[in-house]
Amino acid sequence: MYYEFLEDIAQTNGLRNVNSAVKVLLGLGCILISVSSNSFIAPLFISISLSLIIILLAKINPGLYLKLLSVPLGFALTSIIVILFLRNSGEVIFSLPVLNTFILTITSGSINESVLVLSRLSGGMCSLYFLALTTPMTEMFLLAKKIHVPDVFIDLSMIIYRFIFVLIEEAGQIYSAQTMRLGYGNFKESINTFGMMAGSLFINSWNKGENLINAMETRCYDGKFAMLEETPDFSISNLLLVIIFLTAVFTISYLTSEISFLGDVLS
Amino acid sequence: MSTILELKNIKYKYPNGPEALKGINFRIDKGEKIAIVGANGAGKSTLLLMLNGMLKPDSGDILFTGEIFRYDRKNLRELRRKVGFVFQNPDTQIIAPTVYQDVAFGPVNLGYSDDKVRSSVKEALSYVGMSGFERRPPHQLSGGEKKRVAMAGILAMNPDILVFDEPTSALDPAGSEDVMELLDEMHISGKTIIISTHDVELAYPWADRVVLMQGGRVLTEGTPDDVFHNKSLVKSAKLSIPVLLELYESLIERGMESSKRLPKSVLDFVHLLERDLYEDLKIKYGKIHLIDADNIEVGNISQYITKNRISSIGAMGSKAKLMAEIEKIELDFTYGVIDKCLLKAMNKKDSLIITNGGMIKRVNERVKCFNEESKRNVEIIEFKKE
Amino acid sequence: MSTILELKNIKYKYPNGPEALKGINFRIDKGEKIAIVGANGAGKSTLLLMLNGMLKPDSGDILFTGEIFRYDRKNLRELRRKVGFVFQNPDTQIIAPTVYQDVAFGPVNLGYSDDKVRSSVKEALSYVGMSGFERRPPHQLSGGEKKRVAMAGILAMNPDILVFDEPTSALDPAGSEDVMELLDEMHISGKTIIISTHDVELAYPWADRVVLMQGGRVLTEGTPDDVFHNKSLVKSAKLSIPVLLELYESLIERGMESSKRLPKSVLDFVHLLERDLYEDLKIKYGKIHLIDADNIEVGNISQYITKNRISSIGAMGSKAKLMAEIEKIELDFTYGVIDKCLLKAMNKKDSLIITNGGMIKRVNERVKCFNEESKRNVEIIEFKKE
Amino acid sequence: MHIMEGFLPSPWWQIWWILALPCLVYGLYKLKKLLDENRELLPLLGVAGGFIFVLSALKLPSVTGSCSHPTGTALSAITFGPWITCVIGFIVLLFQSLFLAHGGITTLGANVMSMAIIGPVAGYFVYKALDKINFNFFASIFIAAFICDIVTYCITSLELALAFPATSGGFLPSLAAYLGVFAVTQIPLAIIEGLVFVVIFKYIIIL
Repeated sequence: MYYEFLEDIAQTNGLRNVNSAVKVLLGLGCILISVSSNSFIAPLFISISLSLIIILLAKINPGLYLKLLSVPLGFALTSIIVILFLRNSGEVIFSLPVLNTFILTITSGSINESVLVLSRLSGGMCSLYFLALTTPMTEMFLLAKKIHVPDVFIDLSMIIYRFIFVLIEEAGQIYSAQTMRLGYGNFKESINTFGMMAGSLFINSWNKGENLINAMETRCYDGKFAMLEETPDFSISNLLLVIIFLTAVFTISYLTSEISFLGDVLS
Repeated sequence: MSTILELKNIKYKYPNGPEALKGINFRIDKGEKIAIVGANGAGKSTLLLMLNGMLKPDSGDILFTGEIFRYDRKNLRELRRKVGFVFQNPDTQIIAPTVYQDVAFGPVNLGYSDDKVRSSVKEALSYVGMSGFERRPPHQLSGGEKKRVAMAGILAMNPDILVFDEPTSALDPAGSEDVMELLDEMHISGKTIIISTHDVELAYPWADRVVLMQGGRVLTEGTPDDVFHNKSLVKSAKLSIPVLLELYESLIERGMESSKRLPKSVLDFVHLLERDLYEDLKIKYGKIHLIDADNIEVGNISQYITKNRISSIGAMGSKAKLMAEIEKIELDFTYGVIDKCLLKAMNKKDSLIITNGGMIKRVNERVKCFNEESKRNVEIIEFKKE
Repeated sequence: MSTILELKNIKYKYPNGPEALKGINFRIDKGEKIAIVGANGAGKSTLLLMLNGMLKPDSGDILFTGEIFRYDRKNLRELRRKVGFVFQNPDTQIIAPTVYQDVAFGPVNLGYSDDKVRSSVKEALSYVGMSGFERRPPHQLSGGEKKRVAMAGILAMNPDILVFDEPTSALDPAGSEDVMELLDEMHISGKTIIISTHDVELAYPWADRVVLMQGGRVLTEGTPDDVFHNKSLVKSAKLSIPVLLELYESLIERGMESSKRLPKSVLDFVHLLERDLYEDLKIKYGKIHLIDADNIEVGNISQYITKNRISSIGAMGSKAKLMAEIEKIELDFTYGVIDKCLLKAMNKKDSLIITNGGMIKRVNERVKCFNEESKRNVEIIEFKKE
Repeated sequence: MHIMEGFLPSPWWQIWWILALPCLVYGLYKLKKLLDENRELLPLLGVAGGFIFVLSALKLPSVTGSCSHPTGTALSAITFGPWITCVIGFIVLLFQSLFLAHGGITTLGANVMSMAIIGPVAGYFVYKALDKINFNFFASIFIAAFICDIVTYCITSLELALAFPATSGGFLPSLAAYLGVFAVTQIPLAIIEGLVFVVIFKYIIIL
């Protein structure tokens, strides 16, 4: 149970010092183009180019990145089955009678749509990974402040952020201690052991909350939180590059909007 | 001595972290007292977590009773039963709602019968001197008490090897002494003990073998004398030299004659200075009285003390201390008892040690050894039932 | 010396808890270094929490700059600005997601202007040697680094009194030394420092005044010599005697002549033994060179070292250490520097101390005092720009 | 059960965002009012949020491939009420998508609706109702947590089915299909969570 958060990787990535607004623009831009694309080509292009950026420029370990790409796989495969069998149009490619009551069919239309949804998912996830792996949350708080997200939301997020890491470490230690004493043996014990860990963590959290009140009071808390200083290295050329890239992707998406995987036009 | 656990060229890197172990070779023999010393971040805790399979090395082999260890469920259970691990912070280890339930956690998971669970818990709690605390919630205990409960939780599983990560951290002097004495007791009863610490004052007099770590590597290992005598290595491990050793070396530098054995305690030091400086002094020494707590009835100790005009009293072990408490005897020494009594003897004063079991033998051995080395003759008088 | 804070017959009981303070009288003068020592549960932390109004006494008065303190919002803010409190565990103190934001927390809430916030944070971080860590999240820092950030967070508010609860707990020797040296630096720059600790080895040589607590009461207070000399009181506070003092007393008991000043360091001890034993030795001493880091250009130190055949080098203060790092000079001493150089001088070896500001004066004073007491003549050579 | 980034097409992701936003805004308004009265609640809520994140990030025993689960938000709903939970849940889900790649940005609206609003609210009301009729405490806890999970899973299926209705028969067959394929993991998960929840409360109450 040693947790690896993308945030920790982001803190040391190769694009750490690029202005965060530019990175967020690229990430969100790609997500939006990807999700509104009518063809699988633009999302696929986004997947490939952002993956290259993540590996080559942000210098994320390729093995680790591959592992990350498998995270959404379970969800993607189960959800795509429904589309594959229920969104039928065009010619039938495969059919399977079930218990003589109904027939499961896959058609060219459903394959086209499945491929499109999968490619959007892939484009979307790669963009999300780009955001998560290159732009630490600590920098995003400043961005949120700049676009006037309400203070109470940012302040609360910052405290939550801080305590996620304090508590996850504690949870890891409790889990180790339980494992060493052979907890999590059978199902019943597992439930019990896990519940005890969660309960203990809850009580510890409560105590930490009360300590935090004290810590803030000793430092004259008056309802204000400091924000991080701006990164000095905002560069126009980076911004221009991102705008050019997004325009190119958008153009690809527009030009290829009629193309589908098996060549049929979607009905 | 047979080797129980052996690490061969172990390497380990935390995911997305630095390389924590860079090729460790390390061996644990039965019955040893090993201190792994190093600064924070030297890799001590990572090494300890290898010993009971909580971390799996990236490369290298772990040999458990001579065979290469395989990380399957059955083997892991076996290893964890044999190698007990006491965490630095008891708060993450003892989380059950009551002391009893916490100590019973391991035995229940081992599948012991109800009777055996009950007896294991009882025995473990009495061992650490926490009988009577069964129904208390752990969060109401003091830091030292929590540490003892954590130890009981591991002892109840009856492991052969006990691993302690920073056993005295956050404890005050009295608490630390209690814990260190418990470690000694466990050692005497046949357990192999491994501690990790950055407290050199603690490791120096305690350990049989010291392993000095720095940056994921073992810099050197050997007897405490050998390791701490190598000043530049200790310094490169970002540790300090034990203060008595520092004083000794300053004196050597100033021309004092060096001695075979380095001074580990105030007694050693006094003895060293005397050898050097007061060589011709002839003094009559005090005696050390020794009472076996298993062999005397409650009530008779005070009587013995009055009769024999004893000036200082020390007790070793939970049973002896308990008896002293019952008889309302105020104890002068509860830690480093033998050495302190020897010091008293050199000052012509009689003292009494109350203890039991294997520690009786230990007192005799220590005094004999002291007499031989210093060519003195401090006498032990063992209490005999009439 | 003017009294800043005074506690008069303070009593306090935790809700549903035991009585933690049973009538405390206690006074803090400007510029003091006070160590509150006691076992766990003696009431040290509770007492500290009184000092900046985190707890309100059940009875008794707190006098702040001579007036009885009133617990209203405005006064509390003022008190907390003046009395900075550094928690034992930095994880409970660090609030914000980055080092910069955390250190800026106090200044922002004090309503400083943006510029002033920026400069306070910058200064505080450079003071504790954590410049360059501004954008790092606290959970990626080591224990020692977190401790420094916690200290910077308080320093940025520029308090007059700094209160540290167990400043070195869980730190390894190097980390502890760094922290203790920071405390000394703060003290020299005019702050009043109060620490609580159960580490007698730490408190004994460091403090101007020691307050011994036990069971919610002050057992005694006074100079470290007075307090720790009273063995039975220290014992009843469940603390141990510093090891050098213990050795000293064992030797006194054996007939060594007692000295005016108790030995606090290895140097003191060597000096004491020599006075007693090697009185007629006539030795030529080594010299101590002294470089003011504010007064030398980078690059010139190495040159000076080669020219003057210096055998050991020590640095005091962050600036001096930084300069040594830039010039890649390996430092032999980073803590207890003056004493260690004196020890070298007694062994006929020349050493160099690099430091700056008020600590220059301190070196001169300490050496002068040493020369007077020991009737020796260790010479200081101050570097002068040509 | 999170919907991954890119899975929901237009206009559905926008619709769920539009539905979630007013809840968030109202939650923030309530929160601000609460904090104006008592500022000390902010640190407590912050730590509670950290706890909820951590609880949902821990892998439940015996369930392979399960990612996050909504137990934490149900706990929050019972402790702080549904509106505050909506804000905390929103932040936690945002962090989950960025720290663990569970969920996404465009799908955040849909995930917030199912996991931070409707699920917890259902759990909350079930708990309140059972509490009112003095039902056995631990049984109520189990049922509330179970319902919270099941409702979350139903809403997620509903969101997916609305976005991808079957060509023949429309919405209902699709809903049935989604409920079907996710039942394999989600129903055992709901039972386990109910049990874990009971243990947690037993633990908290004993202490």
